[in-house]
Amino acid sequence: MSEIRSNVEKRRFRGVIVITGLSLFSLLYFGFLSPGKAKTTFGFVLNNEWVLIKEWIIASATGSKIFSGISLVASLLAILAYRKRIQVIVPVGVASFGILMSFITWAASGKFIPLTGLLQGALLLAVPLIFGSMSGLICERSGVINIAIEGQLLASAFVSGVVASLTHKTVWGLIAAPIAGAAISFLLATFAIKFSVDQVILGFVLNVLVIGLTDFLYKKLLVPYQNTWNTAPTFNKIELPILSKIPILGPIFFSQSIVVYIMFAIVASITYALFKTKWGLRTRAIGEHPTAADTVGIDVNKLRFKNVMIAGLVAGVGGAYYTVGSVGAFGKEMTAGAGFIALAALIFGKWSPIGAVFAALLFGFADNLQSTLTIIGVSIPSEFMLMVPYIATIIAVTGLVGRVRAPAADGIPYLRGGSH
Amino acid sequence: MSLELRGITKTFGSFTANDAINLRVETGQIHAILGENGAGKSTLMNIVYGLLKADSGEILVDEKAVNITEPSDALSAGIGMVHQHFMLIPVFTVAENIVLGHEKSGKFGALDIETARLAIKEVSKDFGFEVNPDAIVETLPVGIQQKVEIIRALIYEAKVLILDEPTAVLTPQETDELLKTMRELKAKGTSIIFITHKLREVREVADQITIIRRGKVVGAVSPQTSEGELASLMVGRAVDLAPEKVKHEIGSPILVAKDLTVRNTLGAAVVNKVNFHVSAGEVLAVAGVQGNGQSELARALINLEDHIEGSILLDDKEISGASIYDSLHAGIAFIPESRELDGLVGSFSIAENLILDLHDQAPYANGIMLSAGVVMAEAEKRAKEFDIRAQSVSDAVSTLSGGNKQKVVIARELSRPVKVLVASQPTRGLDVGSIEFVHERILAERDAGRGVILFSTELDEVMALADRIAVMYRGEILDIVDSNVTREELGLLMAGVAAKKASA
Amino acid sequence: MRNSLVKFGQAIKLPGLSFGLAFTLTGLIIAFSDAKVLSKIGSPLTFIKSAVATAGNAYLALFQGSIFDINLTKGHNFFQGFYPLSETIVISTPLILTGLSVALAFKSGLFNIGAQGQFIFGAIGASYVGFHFHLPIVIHVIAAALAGMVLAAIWGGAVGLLKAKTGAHEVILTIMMNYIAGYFILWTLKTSQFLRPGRIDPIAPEVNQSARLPLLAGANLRIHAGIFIALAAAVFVWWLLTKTTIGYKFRSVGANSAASKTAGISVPFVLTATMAICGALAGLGGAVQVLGSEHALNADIAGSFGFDAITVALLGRAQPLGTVFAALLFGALHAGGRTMQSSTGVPLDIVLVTQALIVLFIAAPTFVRFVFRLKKINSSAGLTSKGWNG
Amino acid sequence: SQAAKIKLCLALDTGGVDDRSFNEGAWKGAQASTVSTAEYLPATSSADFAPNIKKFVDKGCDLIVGVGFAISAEIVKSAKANPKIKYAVVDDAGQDCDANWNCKNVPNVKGLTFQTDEAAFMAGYLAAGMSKTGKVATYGGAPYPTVTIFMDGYARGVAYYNKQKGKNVQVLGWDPANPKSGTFVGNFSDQAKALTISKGFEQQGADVILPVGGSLGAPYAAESEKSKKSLTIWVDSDGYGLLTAGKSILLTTVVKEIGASIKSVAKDVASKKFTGDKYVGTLKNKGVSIAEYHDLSARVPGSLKTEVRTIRGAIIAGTLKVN
Ligand SMILES: Nc1ncnc2c1ncn2[C@@H]1O[C@H](COP(=O)(O)OP(=O)(O)OP(=O)(O)O)[C@@H](O)[C@H]1O
Ligand SMILES: Nc1ncnc2c1ncn2[C@@H]1O[C@H](COP(=O)(O)OP(=O)(O)OP(=O)(O)O)[C@@H](O)[C@H]1O
Ligand SMILES: [Mg+2]
Ligand SMILES: [Mg+2]
Repeated sequence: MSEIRSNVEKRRFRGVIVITGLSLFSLLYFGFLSPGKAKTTFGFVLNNEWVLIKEWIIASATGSKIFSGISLVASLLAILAYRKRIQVIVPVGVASFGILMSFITWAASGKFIPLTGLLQGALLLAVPLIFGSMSGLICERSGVINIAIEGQLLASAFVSGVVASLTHKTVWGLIAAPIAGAAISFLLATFAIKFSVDQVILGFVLNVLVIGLTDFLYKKLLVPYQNTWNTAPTFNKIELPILSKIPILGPIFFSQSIVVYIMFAIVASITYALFKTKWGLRTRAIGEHPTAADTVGIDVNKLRFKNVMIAGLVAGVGGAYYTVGSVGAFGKEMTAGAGFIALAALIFGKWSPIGAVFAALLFGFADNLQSTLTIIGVSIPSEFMLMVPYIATIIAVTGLVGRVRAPAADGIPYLRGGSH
Repeated sequence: MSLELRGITKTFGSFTANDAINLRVETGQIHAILGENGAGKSTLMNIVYGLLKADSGEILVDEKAVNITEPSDALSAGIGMVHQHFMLIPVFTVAENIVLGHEKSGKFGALDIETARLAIKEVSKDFGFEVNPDAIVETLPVGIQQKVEIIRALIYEAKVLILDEPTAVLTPQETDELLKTMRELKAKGTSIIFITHKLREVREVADQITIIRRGKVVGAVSPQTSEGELASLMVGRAVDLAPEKVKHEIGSPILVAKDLTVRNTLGAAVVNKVNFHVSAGEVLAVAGVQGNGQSELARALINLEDHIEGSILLDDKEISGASIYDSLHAGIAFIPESRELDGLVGSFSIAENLILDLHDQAPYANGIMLSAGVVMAEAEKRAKEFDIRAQSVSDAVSTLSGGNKQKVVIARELSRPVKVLVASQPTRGLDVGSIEFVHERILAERDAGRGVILFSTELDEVMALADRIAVMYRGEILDIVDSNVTREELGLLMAGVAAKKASA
Repeated sequence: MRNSLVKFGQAIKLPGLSFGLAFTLTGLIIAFSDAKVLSKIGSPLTFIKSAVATAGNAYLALFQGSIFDINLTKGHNFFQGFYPLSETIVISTPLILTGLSVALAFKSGLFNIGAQGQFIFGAIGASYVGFHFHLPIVIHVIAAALAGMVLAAIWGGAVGLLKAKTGAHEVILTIMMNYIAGYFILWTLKTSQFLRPGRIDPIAPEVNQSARLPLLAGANLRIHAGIFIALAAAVFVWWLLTKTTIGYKFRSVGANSAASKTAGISVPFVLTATMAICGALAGLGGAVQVLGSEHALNADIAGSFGFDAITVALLGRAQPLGTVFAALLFGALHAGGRTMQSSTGVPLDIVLVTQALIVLFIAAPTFVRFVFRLKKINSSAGLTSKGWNG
Repeated sequence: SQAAKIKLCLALDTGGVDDRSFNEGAWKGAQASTVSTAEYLPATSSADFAPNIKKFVDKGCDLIVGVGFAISAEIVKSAKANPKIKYAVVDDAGQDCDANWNCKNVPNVKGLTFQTDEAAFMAGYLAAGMSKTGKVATYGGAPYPTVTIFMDGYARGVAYYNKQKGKNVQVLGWDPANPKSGTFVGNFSDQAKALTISKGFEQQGADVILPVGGSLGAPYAAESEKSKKSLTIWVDSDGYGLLTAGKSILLTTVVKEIGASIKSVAKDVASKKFTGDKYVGTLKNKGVSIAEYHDLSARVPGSLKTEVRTIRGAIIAGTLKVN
């Protein structure tokens, strides 16, 4: 067929070819060329699940061959699907999975890979990123750029740590955190909406402000009076009855701290609310075409204000994850740039809740896989292993995602009858 | 329902857009408002709709004063409006757009789209529209988008319907349908305010005509008034709308397109294997309703589209696949459809905009240095030659009026050595004076032996300027006809009825 | 004359009020977090007095640490009193360069968060050439700086190229690449080329004398020729943007890339070239830091110069001159902040708060007007960067 | 003799005074010194080192301590220019080196370095003895030599245990033979990630874990106290006094007496006994040590306690080499 293909199709084609190539490579390299008869052990049990899935022990070379084989078959299906112009996402997904597993089987040759633990860790690393990107999502879907996610997370981590320390109650920390997040949001909303300040500048400035303030107060209060101000307790894990005993899924999803459950609830509600409710319809409308929303009687700036505040609450819970949700005591700049990774996840996920969650999980998975591999011992310099999640993100963004389109009115203040 | 405006005044800074305007629309009346660009029609309507706030004056509905400060006030007073620039969310479905602002929720706050879907189907049936409630608005042709706006007003039972230039983007057939719909609505008691520049339509459907000039009501006349009279009332002087076109010899083909196909990012052919040529000294008009591939075809001629197949020969040299820069410098002048988006850099000065294409060539550049002096001097010259009205050529282009902006684009494109001029909707949104100027320039290029390809949705413009007319429908050129074709035939062709003429 | 004075007054009224507001708020934070001040809360008058005194002392120290300190002249010549100013300039030098990097990107419609990583590569390149080779004076400095700039230009240009080729968003790319650069320098410092003989500390050897930038005011003051390089870079960026065809392309694409493309300007070229030059500028910052004041490459060499650069560029409204002034201001706040901490015990971190507030109020003239109930006074519109869609 | 207090000034490394690691340890030691008044200056990048030191010179400090190897060169520079002021530098010998890397002592600079691996060796042996799964682990904040020296000693201690007992206790996260790779958090602040890494080790079966990196290990200690999956070893200064949660699973601490060494330098300066000789903290001079077993004392078998003590003696005596 000499038919010309579009850009999207070209990228898809490139993707399919690359996947096929990788499948072949992994079949040859991991499957056939790697010497040795070592075995790889996959573990599935973390706690005392109902069914204790037996460890799966397989000769590494055989395992790699099987997984690469699966991936090769899937790649070929993808080529077929591509030629028939049907969706290639499923076979490509299966193929990627196969290549990944083939690689892991090879890399962990002679070692033990706790698969469930790998996934559980990935989720935990992604938790603050997911909260952060949900905050960004709500703001940006309503047309307000939110670069202040880092500030929201940090401020609420600080406040929740302090409040929990002073009250000796995790619950109060969890309640105070969203209020702190909303306080940052209030600044964001007021300056962005009421005073039409450029939102990119604003976001950056708020981050600097929060970092400066928390560092300052940390030194002035939390360090000298550590025993009263910075000894936040943490939530106990809640093992959901029955559910937590489901093999594999149980330990990952149903044996977590309350903050993680709140996250599940928030992601589910945002996804539902954004696409299925009146609020969501209006929110998307004011992010795309505020004037049009205005003409049907929607108060654009009021809704934007409200949404930015909601976003602050969401990020606030994420901030609480740092202190009462996992670590306890507040640490200086403990969010360590998570707000920016969350922002990247949001863009990477094309401003959709599910996309952002997947992007955050991908990041968490790459990060945890990286440390798991160093734990079982690989001979790659540790600095390069530490780069893995960032490189993975770049590859994903350049290879798979490509051009993204933000909500059309994102970042543009709405002034009725104004110049735009 | 009747609507009355009393003494509406609106100023923007020192500029008075509406000056004590009085207007009365009776129940079940179609009330046309005529006026030049910038006369203040949209401003007045936006005030009625609550999008702008009048400085003074009052609005009465059924003889009772109402306070309209928000669109929602207008909506609840029974006023609906179809805006000049559509007010639809491009990424929403038709149904979602209709529901927006009037949402009803079910269990768990779930949005009720189904009711809207049914309502859309019902209204569509009543008025003979073909609108799929689940289509994404941005994928729909403009004509359908407009129907969506009308359907919205109908579903929410507007008693007074404001239509701001609804026919600008429609085919003659679609226009006829709209006029029919308006009459039906009128029969059901709906009052309609109808804004248009097309005098024929007004005379056909209006019960009453109000003419606005520079923010003031300058006349209230009956539809029996002649077109010439209406035009001179609008402009304040006698207008000659048809440009002078001298007959002359047409040269040999200078640009030839063979099997030209353009695909969008999804791979669909939006221009499908078209063949045409334009000769030196000839105006080839490409007519068609917006959304039928003319925009893409125009852009493809300078390789501005990403996926082009087939061949474009300029003076027998293949330029298909060349860079945009090379295409332009091979001798094509290009006036893009949107001067704001694609034609001009708004924050740049007039002088800077005039060298967007030539900034790295002598005499504007000396090595990598810009020759500021030359740039200014040349800009002054162009401003004079093309009658660009501004305080200074250092003014930001964004401060110019539409007509002057377009002159900047034209001045720039015609200051290269040019063999072919590709002009895409060159008079869209311009006022009468500017249109005259643009038409004259286009004909001057033709007379100077250049080939001109004019893309236009305006039948009058096409008929007035073209030597030959190619009609596009759904990405294909249905036919290329002589300029002596009748309006009706052209209209039918544009609507996709392939009336192969014997002469072709 | 009178008229122009009034005009001048009008022009600086808003910025002046913004600064005043920022410093007042910071002063309140300083005073209210001071235990001594708080202990006097019982009697309002002494409370206010001691609050004012505390904040006042802090600000006095800030001044003494950033501009001039009479105490330093004791036993030395008068000149020595300008040691703080020298420090201000030493810190401002890399800030100017990284700030220009971010500002230039803004002008081309790009958001360069990657100055940090670019700075790192500039420092690596300059350090390596600086200690590894033995070259004649002057030539050595130039070679080292060029090496840094080239490395950083490649690192930065890659972002532009990737964006042009794949459409990936530069914000994501630069964020990720900063982390990668941060780990890369750690690794580099452990390679045998960069380790000092017999040592395992991640510090590179000091660059040779021939590769160092000359000191400008004797051995006692650290101010070095890097400031001239930074100022020259600012002039270069101004010249590039306003006087050359390349800068014209940058600005044009930055202001309206669709129109630029339609007029035949190659947007991929502009993206790549802009990011490469941005990289070179930030890289020059890293090189100057190594060759001018640090001499030895270490893992913390970049500090937060690349991130502060963003606020610097925003405050400078992405104009070269504005960026220079903003960098000097930030440098002064940082240098002064050290003195403030050492002589009054107010943590240095408060400087970040001041910086944030200044940028915020400068960017929000309407807010400042609102606070001071001003009607309308002339103010140029704040910088507007672009949203994600460019 | 009650002399006037000397002025002790700390020029810190980046990371801040409250890094729960060497900056904090140094500052605590300085504050605890009874012969001096102490103050510090933080640094946000290496660019702050020189001006901070200069500030102290101008203020008339009697003893200026640079914390961290990175600041050493600036300390030496300042010391050469101000021969009357006394200097010390933590984690570096503080020598003056020429272009050919010939180094010589500077009379007014005291280098404070620590054979941390000696103490870590003991901890490694102990860990191996306590492990039921035959797997122990260690990880660091970032791959710096001051971090990896802990990991080195620990791993060698385990190896020594294996040799002595003919066992095969594995060390996860670090291999002294392959120092390029290993498990690291990547920074000293991301505690959530450190927690995930600790759990990863537990999943591999490790039941004694040594996190090297300030407070990075705190959340893990708290979590492990609940899950009872592993014991932890703290670093720098005795974790028993620092941890709010996790004391019950704290096996011991690899103590590095930065604070004490600074205190003693201050004392030397006050009593005019300062010399520029290098100080190397060892088991012998108690510059490094392992802390008590605290709550776990009862669980550590008497024989193991004795063996660890014997090892200490052997290292001090020089009969047992740790590297
Ligand atoms: N927000 C505004 N600020 C300043 N001037 C405005 C604004 N909106 C409209 N104007 C000016 O008011 C005048 C009337 O504009 P309006 O849009 O009502 O004209 P119109 O009659 O609808 O023209 P057209 O036929 O082009 O639609 C124009 O000159 C326009 O420039
Ligand atoms: N919001 C506004 N603020 C200030 N001036 C405006 C505004 N809107 C329009 N104008 C000014 O009003 C004049 C006419 O604007 P208008 O938009 O009606 O132009 P036009 O002739 O209809 O052209 P087009 O719609 O094609 O751009 C211009 O000089 C423009 O600068
Ligand atoms: Mg109008
Ligand atoms: Mg108009």
